[in-house]
Amino acid sequence: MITATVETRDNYLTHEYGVKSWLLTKDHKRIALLYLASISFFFFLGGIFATIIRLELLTPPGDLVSAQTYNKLFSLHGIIMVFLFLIPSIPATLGNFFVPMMIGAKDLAFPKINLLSWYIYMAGGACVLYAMLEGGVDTGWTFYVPFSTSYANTYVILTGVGIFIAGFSSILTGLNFIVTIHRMRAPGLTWFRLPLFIWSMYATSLIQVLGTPVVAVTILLVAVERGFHLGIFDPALGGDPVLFQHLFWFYSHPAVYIMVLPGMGIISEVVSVYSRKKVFGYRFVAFSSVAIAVLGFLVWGHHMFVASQSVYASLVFSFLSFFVAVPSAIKVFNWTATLYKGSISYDTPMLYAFGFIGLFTIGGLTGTFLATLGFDVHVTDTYFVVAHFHYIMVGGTLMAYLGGMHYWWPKMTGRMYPEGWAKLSALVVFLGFNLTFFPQFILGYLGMPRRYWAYPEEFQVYHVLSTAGASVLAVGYLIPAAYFIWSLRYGKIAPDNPWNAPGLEWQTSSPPPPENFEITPVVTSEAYDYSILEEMKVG
Amino acid sequence: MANHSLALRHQFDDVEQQKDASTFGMWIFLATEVLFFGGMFCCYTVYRSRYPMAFGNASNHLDLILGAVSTAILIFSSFTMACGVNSAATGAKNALVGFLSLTILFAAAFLVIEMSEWHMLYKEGLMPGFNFTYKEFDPGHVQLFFCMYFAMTGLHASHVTIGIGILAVMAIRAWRGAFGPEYFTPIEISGLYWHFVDLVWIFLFPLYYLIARHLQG
Amino acid sequence: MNPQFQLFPDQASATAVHLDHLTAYLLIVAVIFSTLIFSLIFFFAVKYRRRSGHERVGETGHALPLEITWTVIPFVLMMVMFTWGARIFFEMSRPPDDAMNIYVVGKQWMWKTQHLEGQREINELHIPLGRPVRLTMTSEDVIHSFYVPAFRVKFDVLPGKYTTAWFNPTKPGKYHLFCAEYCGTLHSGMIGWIDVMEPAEYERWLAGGAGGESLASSGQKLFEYLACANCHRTDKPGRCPNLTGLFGSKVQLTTGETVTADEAYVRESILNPGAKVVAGYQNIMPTFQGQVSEEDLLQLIEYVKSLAKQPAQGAPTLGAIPPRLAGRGITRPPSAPAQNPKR
Amino acid sequence: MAEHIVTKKQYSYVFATLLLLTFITTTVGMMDLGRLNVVVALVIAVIKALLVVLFFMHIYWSSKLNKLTVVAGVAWLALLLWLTLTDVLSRGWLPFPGK
Repeated sequence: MITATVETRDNYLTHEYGVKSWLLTKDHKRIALLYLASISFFFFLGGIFATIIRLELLTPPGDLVSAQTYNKLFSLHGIIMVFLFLIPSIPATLGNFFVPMMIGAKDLAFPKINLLSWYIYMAGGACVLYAMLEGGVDTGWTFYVPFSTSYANTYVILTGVGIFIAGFSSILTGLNFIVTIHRMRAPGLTWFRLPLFIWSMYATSLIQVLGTPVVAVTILLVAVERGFHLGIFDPALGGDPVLFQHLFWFYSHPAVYIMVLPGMGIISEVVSVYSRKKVFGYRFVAFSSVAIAVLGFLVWGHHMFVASQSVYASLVFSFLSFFVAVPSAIKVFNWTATLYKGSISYDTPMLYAFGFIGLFTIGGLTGTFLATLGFDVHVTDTYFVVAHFHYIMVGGTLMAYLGGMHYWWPKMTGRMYPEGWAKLSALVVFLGFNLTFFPQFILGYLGMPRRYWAYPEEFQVYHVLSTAGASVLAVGYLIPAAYFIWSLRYGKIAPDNPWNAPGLEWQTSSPPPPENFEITPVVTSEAYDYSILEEMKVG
Repeated sequence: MANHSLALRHQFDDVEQQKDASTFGMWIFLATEVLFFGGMFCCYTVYRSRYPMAFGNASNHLDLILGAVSTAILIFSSFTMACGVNSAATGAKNALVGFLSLTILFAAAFLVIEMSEWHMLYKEGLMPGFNFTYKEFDPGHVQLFFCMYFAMTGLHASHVTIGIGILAVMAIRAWRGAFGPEYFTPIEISGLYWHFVDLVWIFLFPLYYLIARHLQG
Repeated sequence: MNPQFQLFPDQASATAVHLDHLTAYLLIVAVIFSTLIFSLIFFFAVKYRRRSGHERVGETGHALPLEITWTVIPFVLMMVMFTWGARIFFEMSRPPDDAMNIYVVGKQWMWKTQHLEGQREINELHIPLGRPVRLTMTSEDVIHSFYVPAFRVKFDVLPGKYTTAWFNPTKPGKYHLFCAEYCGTLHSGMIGWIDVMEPAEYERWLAGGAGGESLASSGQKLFEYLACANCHRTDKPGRCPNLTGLFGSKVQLTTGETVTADEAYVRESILNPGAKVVAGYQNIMPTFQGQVSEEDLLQLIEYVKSLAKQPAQGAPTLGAIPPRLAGRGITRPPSAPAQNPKR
Repeated sequence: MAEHIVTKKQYSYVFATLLLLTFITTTVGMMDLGRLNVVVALVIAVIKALLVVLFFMHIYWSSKLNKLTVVAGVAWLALLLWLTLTDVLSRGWLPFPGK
């Protein structure tokens, strides 16, 4: 093993200094950190909006903020969290950093485009921020017409342009990953030797590349319709608002998988490493990612069962929706089976993985509820849906993201995070999350519609629970933010392979050198082969 | 990059890998573009299937001959572009510059014709949002036809304009001798983009000018 | 009626009972699966916890039978969900033939309901117990959604078209009516009540309210006021089709197509007369877009409907509802040309 | 993989065919063939598109991966159209009036 200390080795952080060296960098690792800083900003911004929303909902009447302000808050919460946090979250940070490293490449295929995509993202984010400062937007993140085109009096076009621009950042990231995974793999690294994180990133990229343009053009049409008073979707002039919903959900349903598939990839890595076992049913898990990406495009109409879609179409979409549940179920079962006879340690990433599997199971099962035609009629557009997608996106994606951050933090920064605090925060996040969102399932079944600023009194009990949970959850997110920053300076120096993991990213120094590997690695075994590590130690 | 003919960027192992990656990347981008236009094609299809008569009446306000001529011009430009790629591959520098310039010329001619048609429609009161005075048959859905017409041809025209920019840069680089038989990937990729622009028009032409003409109410 | 704490919503329609059975099935499946997963994870995590750093791990398998099992069993259970859910959805989508009609117009931010007898309510709807109610709904501006949790009924209310929903109330009481599709600033204020009354009480309410004349006769007044009768003559062939017996029948168009004369067709023919011209007639009718409001349209439609029934019944009545007390309302003049609701 | 160089002569055959097809489709567009108008126009457009993609864009000589990318783009567009039309065209397929 290499014995030199971190300080003496050239790494990507110390290779160059100065603002310019960051803003003009073409190094995927540095770009990943640029993304990390920007999405963290948007996450906390969206989080502040969520906090105000929860405080408003503590009491039935609308007493904290005005109705208009409340509508802007939930719209911006949705827009920022979906388009500026969740969609870029794992792909643009951890994916950007580790896709090349895990396949033994020096960089992504198109480093300049990678940097460009960050600038595009920032431009999109700036548009949304500017619209927010000017007065915000109150259409909800779904921009349903004709409200968004003809009735809203807020900054719809500017926000739409922001999302349109940010969409291209997402497309370029996906494009870069697909080419990189196809063309840049290390010698010997065949498709079925790839880590499952790579498979999931590949599937995610497919959706980004093939889905995003449709929502981009849809939002463009909304902006044009609003700007020039056309009637593309507005029925008052001859258009059809349901067509907008089709186009919107063609992307925005698969977008859910853009958010959760990378999380699934992280969980596959983490579950394997901390039980020191190969992922059970590797091929099933790998193919299930691709299956989710493809099938995910066939089910969007389950958002429209009561939107005056034809009964026949609803029937087809409901039927197809159950097919996408199958690969998700396969993943959950295979992760569970991986634990069997493993050597399980309870490091923080593993705690997050346990949390993910549990919460994703609940989120997934309630997802099949929502695909069930009759049931959906009652709960669609209620808090049941709110709870369901927060279980997937916060309980799923965000838990995985935090798990992945802890797992790879030593590699990214060369420092360890404080294990005790990390375990505590994992627990706080898990408890806070459930307290926040579980009551919302009941609220939804009771009939509490979503996007309500004020509500009848009988719903208050659950809202109080939810707000209490949200405050716990907020603490749970602030703790890691604090200790991650703390660890940059005071954390223990991380060894190259603190978890004894077999992935290629762990076979180089922490933090990695600018070109990732001093010599291009040659792969001779399948992923998650722990016997190799044993031999290396002995030898 | 000191040596243009062997401009190998650090992340690649060899020129072949770099070239493959670039072409593949362009194809993925074009797949994205298909879906980008696809959203609008979807709108068109839905409305055309619902309001065939309105679309028929509206379609007769477009100038079929102008449409056919601009189609032919774009095909011309596609042809000269293809010849440009061939010249690049065979190292014929002057021919490459010539073909690229011709392509740009045809592209500009296409835009001129298109803009004159737009202007005509504007004067006839058939431009929703600016001047729409049509009152005859089913105005709401005729309006829809022209909304989609301007949206789709507009998006296409913006692609043509971007294409002219790209080709101009390529022509200048070619003139300075940046390309040769070993290295002309940028030309090839720009060619793919340009053919795609032609491809979109190959569908826009029949959809707007041809398939509804016979329907009149 | 308004308990401070509920675990389960009121169950006040036949569909609600059916849906709650499905919910029970879904919950059982969910509980079994999540319990299975959670207990396995917990059990494995404890049993196979790491005891030393150099532990040998057990065989890594890849067992095809296992994979097939946990693919097939959930799939079968989900197909049950699908079929069951589809059956209830069919039930929700098909109003019984004897349902009483109520018209609903949503606008920012209120619900306007109209009974055939002429009663008009805002954010309220009185209905008799035990009679299926069919709602024909439209919106004056943006998309709303008519949602009564106690009936488990919800359907979007769209501008420019008619959607329908129905329910059969089985318990008297007052139930919340919500707007479930975000519709702007006071979306959360678009709340109303459905008042399910004993039939006799409902009759009293119908008789006592300031309802006015029936919807169909308001429609007839409007029909005359707008001079529709000049062309759509009933006494002799006019320049436009005779509307007697039209509603519900098949209409041959100039294009050769055949359409059913339903609410949507009548609506379109008033607002956009040129779109579907009846065979044998010229496209000469002017549009009434901007001159009639959504409520006016519903009255006109109801009048056209009543013409369809006229030969048989002689008056626009509906099923078992007794004749209304005549002349208790004020004649409503046709509304002024509706203003364009757009900014 | 050696680069396949397509000659200008080959290109000009494709070019001539494209022009011919444009002429045919325009001529047919001026006639009234009923439903056949749509069929003819779209079939010709697809043929023209195939010519451009296969020869001008070299897909005929390209790797499987590039071919797959083209197919994916078209397939996803087909998905979008197919499932949207499933809603638009299916009113009345099941016995629910107006739904």
